Amino acid sequence: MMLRRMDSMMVSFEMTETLLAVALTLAAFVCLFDRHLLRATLCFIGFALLLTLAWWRLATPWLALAELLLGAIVSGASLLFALGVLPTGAALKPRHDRFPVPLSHGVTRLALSVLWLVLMAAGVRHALPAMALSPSEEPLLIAAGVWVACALGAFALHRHLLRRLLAFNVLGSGVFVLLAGMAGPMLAAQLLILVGLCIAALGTLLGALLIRRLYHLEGLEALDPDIDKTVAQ
Amino acid sequence: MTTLLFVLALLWPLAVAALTLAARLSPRPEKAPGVASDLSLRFSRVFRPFSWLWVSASWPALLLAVSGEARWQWEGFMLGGLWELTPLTRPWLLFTALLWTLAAVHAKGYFKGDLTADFKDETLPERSASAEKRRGTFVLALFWPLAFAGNALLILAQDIASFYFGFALMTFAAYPLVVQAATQEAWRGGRVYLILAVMGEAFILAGLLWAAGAAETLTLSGVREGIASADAGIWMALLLFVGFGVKAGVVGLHVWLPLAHPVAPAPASAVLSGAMIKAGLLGWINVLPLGDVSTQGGLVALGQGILAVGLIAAFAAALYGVWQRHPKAVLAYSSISQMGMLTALVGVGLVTPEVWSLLWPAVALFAAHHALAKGALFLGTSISEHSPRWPVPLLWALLALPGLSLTGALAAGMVSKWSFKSALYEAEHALLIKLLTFAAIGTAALMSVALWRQWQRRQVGGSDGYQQGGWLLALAAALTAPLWLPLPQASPVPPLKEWWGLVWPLLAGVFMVACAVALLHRRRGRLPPAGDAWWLYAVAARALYRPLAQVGERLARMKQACVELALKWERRAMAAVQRCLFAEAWLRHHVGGLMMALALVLAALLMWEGGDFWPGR
Amino acid sequence: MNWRWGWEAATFAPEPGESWALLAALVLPLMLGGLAALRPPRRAWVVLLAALPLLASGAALFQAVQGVALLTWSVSFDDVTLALRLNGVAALLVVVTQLIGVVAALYTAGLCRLDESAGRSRWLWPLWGVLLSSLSVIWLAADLLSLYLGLELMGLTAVGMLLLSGKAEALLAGLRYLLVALVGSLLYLLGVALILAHWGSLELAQLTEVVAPEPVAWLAAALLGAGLATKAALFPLHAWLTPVHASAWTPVSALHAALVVKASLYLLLMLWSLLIPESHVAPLLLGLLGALAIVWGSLAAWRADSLKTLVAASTVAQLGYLMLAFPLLLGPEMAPEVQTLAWQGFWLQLLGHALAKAAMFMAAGNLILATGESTLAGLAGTSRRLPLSLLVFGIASVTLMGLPPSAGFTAKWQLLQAMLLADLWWAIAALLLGTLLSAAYVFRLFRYSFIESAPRKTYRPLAPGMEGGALLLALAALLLGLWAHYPLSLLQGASA
Amino acid sequence: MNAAWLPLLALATSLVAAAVIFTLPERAWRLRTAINLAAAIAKIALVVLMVRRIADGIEDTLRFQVIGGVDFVLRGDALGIMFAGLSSLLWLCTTLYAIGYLGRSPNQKRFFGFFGLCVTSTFGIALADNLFTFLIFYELLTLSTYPLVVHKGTPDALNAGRIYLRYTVTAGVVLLLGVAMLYSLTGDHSFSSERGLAPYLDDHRGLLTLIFALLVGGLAVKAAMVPLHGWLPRAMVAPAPVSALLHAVAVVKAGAFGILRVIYDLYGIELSVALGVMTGLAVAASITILYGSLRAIAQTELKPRLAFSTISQVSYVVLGVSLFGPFGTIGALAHLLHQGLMKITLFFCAGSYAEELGIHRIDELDGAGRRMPLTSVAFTLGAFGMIGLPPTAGFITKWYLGIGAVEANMLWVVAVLVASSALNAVYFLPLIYRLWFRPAPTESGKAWPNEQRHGRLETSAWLLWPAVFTAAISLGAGLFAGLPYSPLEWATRVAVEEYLP
Repeated sequence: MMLRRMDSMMVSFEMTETLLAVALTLAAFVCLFDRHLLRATLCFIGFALLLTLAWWRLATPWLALAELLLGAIVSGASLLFALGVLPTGAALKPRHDRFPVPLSHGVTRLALSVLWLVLMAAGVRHALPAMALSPSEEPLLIAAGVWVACALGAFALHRHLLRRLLAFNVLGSGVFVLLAGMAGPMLAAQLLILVGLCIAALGTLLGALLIRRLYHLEGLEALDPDIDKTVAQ
Repeated sequence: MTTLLFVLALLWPLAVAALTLAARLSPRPEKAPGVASDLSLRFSRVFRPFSWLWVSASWPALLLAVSGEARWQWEGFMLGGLWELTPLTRPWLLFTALLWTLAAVHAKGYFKGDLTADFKDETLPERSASAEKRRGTFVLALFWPLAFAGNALLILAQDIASFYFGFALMTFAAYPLVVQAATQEAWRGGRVYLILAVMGEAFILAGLLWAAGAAETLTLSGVREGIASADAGIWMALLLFVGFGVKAGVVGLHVWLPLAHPVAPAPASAVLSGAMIKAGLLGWINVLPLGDVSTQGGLVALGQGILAVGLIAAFAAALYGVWQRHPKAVLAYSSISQMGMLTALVGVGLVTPEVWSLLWPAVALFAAHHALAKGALFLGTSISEHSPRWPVPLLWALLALPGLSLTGALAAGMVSKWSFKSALYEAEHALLIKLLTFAAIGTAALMSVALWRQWQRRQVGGSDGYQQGGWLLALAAALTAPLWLPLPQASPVPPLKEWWGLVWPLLAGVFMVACAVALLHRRRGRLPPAGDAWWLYAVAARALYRPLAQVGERLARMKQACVELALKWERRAMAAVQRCLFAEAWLRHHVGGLMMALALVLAALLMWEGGDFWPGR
Repeated sequence: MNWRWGWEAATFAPEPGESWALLAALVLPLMLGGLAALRPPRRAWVVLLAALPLLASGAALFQAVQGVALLTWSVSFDDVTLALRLNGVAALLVVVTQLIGVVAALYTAGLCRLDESAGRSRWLWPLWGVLLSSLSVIWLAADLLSLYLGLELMGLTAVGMLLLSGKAEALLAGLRYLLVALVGSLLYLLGVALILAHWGSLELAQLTEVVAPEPVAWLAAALLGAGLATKAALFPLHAWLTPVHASAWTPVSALHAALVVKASLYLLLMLWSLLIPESHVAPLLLGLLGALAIVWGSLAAWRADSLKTLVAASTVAQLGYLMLAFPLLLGPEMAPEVQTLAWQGFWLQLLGHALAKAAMFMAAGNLILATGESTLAGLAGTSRRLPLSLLVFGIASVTLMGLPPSAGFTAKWQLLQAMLLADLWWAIAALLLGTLLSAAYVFRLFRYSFIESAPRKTYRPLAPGMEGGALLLALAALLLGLWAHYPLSLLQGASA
Repeated sequence: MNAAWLPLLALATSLVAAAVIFTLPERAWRLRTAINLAAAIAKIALVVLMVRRIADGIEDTLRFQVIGGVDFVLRGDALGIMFAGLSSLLWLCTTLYAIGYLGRSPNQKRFFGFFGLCVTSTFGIALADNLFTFLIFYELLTLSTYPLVVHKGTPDALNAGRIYLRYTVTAGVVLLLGVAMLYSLTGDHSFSSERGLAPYLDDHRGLLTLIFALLVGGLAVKAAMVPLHGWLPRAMVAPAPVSALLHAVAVVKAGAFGILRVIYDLYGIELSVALGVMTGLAVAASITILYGSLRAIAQTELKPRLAFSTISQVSYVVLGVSLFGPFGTIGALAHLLHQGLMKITLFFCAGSYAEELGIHRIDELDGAGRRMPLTSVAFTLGAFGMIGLPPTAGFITKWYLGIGAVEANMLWVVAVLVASSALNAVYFLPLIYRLWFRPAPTESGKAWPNEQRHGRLETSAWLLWPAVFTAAISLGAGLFAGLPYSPLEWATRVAVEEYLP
């Protein structure tokens, strides 16, 4: 779709797409960086729904359907389950991520994210030389690059398991959009995305189950509860 | 036939030793009455130590020596065996085997008491002490034939390996002969003997290796030729001279003789001083290029040195020996003195080779005579300590006879003295002859002292027919040596006008001793100890050892310190590793960041490598 | 490089029998796994009997590749091409995968017989089937889509299997692994996206013709490299590995360490030789990291307290040897003989380590199961009671240490020769140091096992098949070194 | 006709025996013993067959390709079969001895299994025809001896095992590097090929020297050359049969044999001389000889003294190799066998003293000669052999070494040999003196340290006869050194082959 429109070679400003991209990016940011877990999760569901819209806009209805089913419903439900919201019961008690973030971690992750953004940009630029002429034509592509960089940074930064799972999901969506955006309407790309979506949903489901189980068994919210202790030694 | 005799001569002593051991190991009647059968009882009786069968160990060799010159070669033995009875070794083997036989006969009587003690009831109170002595006696009986086998082998051997084998066998098998008495002195004597023997073996090995390696030979004649022709011949010869010199009692290396001989039982002393000491001499004759007219200057110089050493021994031993208290020690010094004369003659063989062909029969005769006479003298010491109830003058005359003969005053001694003097006359060694004559004074003095010391220790009774028989036969054989010794030509009897020249040293020596006794017998001074220089050596060795030991200790401490340091470092390194491994947890925590970083680094590197870093070509 | 990977036109078309064998190799594990989930087998002979057709399919593929060196299959619709290719490397890997898989199944049957958490063990079988199939797909696939599919399936099943032991630490480790593996796959996908966008194809054989040294290739290589390195537990991204192995069930650890991490590495090497065959720095970086991995992993194994941690940490070190081969295999001025030697050494090390590590995990599992102790100190005095398990451990560790006549040795030999020819002295030093350190950690166990004064304990008896299979694998690793010529001749492809 | 099965079968006897023993249960004592002995005898028979065939000029070869350009080759050549024969003969003796020594003690299955593996590796080392094959068995030897060293499972034994591994595995790595470097330089190089490394001399002189240093350095650890000898005295904690085999045949000899192979069959003597490495080697060997002897004197326990004696004696082989000339070669080769026979006798006897009377320290030996006469005779013969007194085998080798040194114009080596003889006498004669001439503790009412009455004879027949047998052979090897098929004669044959191609 995007590529097809490129034939016209005229500089146009796709309002809807841009809005979508901005909304998605905002949702992604909230999802990634809000310490309130439920809010972040709900934001993610919103993100997934918006993304369904985006797939629809990009004329890949199958992917839209898959995103709706797998991304919004399955993943969302899984995450809510992990939070203990869905079937009411033993919820994750502190609904906030209360792990402190040392400054050095934050700075390094930020730096990494920025560099990754550069990396994304370079990749897109070299893969699609034509895009350099009209970067504004591909707001979703640009947004997806931002998601990827931020999600990776968030994944590396966060310790709370649910937030890492969220980061993974955002990262996945970003990658899929990038893939779709760069490869265009190829069936191969769609298949890749479909597989990716399935796997992401399965992974999220599995992760959510594990998070619940771990919390249930050990009261754990992070992978390395004793990291500070061991590093200090 | 001769081959059979060869084999018998060498193997029979070994067989005797083995049978003696077997008899000992077979169950003894009194220990296990039910077990021992009649057969085994008889077996242990026939083969018990000091039986006739035991005495017969040296008979095949005797027979071989009597039967004439022979030669046998067998490549399979060690490095290739070559055994030969030459004109030189035949008389040598004869007197050696004879002395061993007679000493064995003497021993048969000498150890009679011990022998019965061997089967005595084992519940005696002084069991431990007597048991040790008894065991010493048994070990002596076991090693006696072995030592003889070695002695016979070294005489017969013409190849290096079996010569050296015989020499080593004799040397080491003689150790139990020395320490039989199991007393403090015996152990000390044995130790000195062994230390010097090992040193001697080492020198011999070095010399033989060098010489044989240089000449690529495996025979003794090859060694002789090799030394004569090699550039470094003098050094090889020196090594060998020193090595054999230990056995032959060259001055400086003689210290074991006066320490080991007095402690050994009389028959053992007899063979030690009579037969085994001659092995050193035979060694010289075998390996030094004596009589080789092509010898080089270096060897002549060595010969002169040998000559001097020999003469010094001849005099110094006499001068020192007369002060000894123990008759056997005196006799041991006499052996040193006599061997000094023989050493001097060997030196002559190097200095003036042309005379050697005349000289060697004289040397052989001298050796044979000295062997048997010294044997008789040593055996005589046991006679004087257990003297039979014979008329005293007769007994003491008989005891004195071999001594007289040794001074050259009568019988075989005179003949042997004359035979080398006449050879030396031909070489115009007037000075040497004069010196040797003077040395005879020393001999006479030593003999007188020995007799006197024996007199002081005389005891009556307790001797045995075998003891006396062995002694008397040895005496007779010594006095008649020129008659039966198979030398190439009959030894000349000295003309009458020379007689005085041979006799006066005896008188002089006896006179001097008499004067000295008369002058000094009131004085109660300390007599010099036997073994003279040994004590100096011991002090020197200890002085040398102490710093070495300190160095060794310091090195050991240093090593210990190094080890500890290494261990400390190891502990530290392990602790560091342990600390490092905590980083594993850090890595685990930061997988995500590291993954991002790796992708970035790889991308940056690849772009940089491609020359297209950013933003475009 | 292309002919080595089988990215060229096959001379012969596959015969029907060969196609059936391929199908069997891909589908049979799924069927068997499903069957076993319905009726979990308890006896060794049942497992063996059921596995026979699977092994036969592998053997048939092996046989086929011996004759023709390369076979390709492909299905196309629209712009999607799913391609499979069977060459020497793939055939060897498939056969070894099946062998290890069957032995692991034997072991599992024994384990179930001992009534070890019987409830969840039922789940192991279908996962086993999917894992084997997905691994076979990875070895055989010749397009990035199938590879992605295989990779993801493999990753998820691996996580599932690892979780089965149900212990909290297993769940924790499993979750960490899950997150890392998923993110790693996404990086892979990002790389694939670049490739697809730029060259418009996912088929490797086609890509070889169009890929040129240009920025897209480099960026894709970097993204793929980082993602796969994470999944393959390459130093310094290895830290998730040790807890995963230490807490999982024995047959799962065995399969995972032997095959799953190797699959990612296989992909990494394959895609890098496609994308950056001429690069110097990236393989060098990986090689240097490999040297560090050897040292680090060995040290970690040396200081490990528990047996499974030791074995798991040694995997990190052993992967380091494979990483060392990268600068020899790729690079602008590598001489052909260096490449050949390194190529052989790489595969030999991979196969040998797979066999040996599987055997080692099983032996370690046996020791732990029989004694009920998982620490090294707790295993004191086992040599008297469990000699066979120790022997298996020993034989496997011969391969790990790289002592002759094992595959590890022959592999090291080839790598060493290559390094000598290429003058890579730092790599030689790392290789030799690795041998020393591996001896150090391996013999720690033996040191404990020989202690005679240890208190006597009651040992649980083991089920049949638990030791035999491990012994088979260990011996296979040992003898592979001695008869390396035969498998290596297959690796040379058609042009050798 | 090449019979490839012959080396393989000879190798397999012990390997199969080991494998079967591993599968037998611990309590199958009789069956294990029977298998051990049958395999040992079969091995000797096969070796005898190979010796006959080699004497007829047939060198049986087993060959297959391992990887491209590298073959696994076993070849029964004259030099190899010497060592192989020694190992198989002494395997039989040691097995007999070990059966008696271990009695009914536990862990026998492990012991005999690894024992068989150890012999297999030694045999493989002997017959290996290229460095690669050699390396395989050399490393296998390290592995298979470790369980034997730590067999007792005491902290001492385990520490000794650790030290042993540290030394040998490091050495193995060094050797591996050397071998790999050589292969990358020259390719597969058979020991039996006439083509030496001489063509590489001009271009790669430094590299060849480096490789030589690596190879010999790696081998010297097992050969226990100073300063790489530290493991050997510590490994003495192993049971007596292990020490015996380790010292006489398996480990130290493997190192020495490897050095032999490297110099004679790989580099070639001329090349080694041209490289100028021989003098260095001779100096190192001499230092080892003297240092070992000096340290031996300082020991107060029997087995460590024997261990240091081994350190000293094994370097005779290296010394002989480093002398250019046939006599040195003959001496080295013959000493390989002679020292094995003599040293194994000594260790057997030391083990018997420890088992029967509980004697470990030297001052406890007093009077043991009368309590155990045959054992002590064997010990005495062994000791005399070590000193190098005729007619024992030790004299023969010392003689040839000395002659070789003179021929090579290295007179200082003669001095070293003589000094070593004297030092050997210094530390062995006191033992013999104590054995035979000192009163036993029983005579003064005391008891032996730990007396067991193991049999009707002075000790168990299993312990006694192997020692007597090896002592008799070492005596016979010296006394009848000139006979065909004696070690000396065979060594001469090998040396002639080396020097007259």
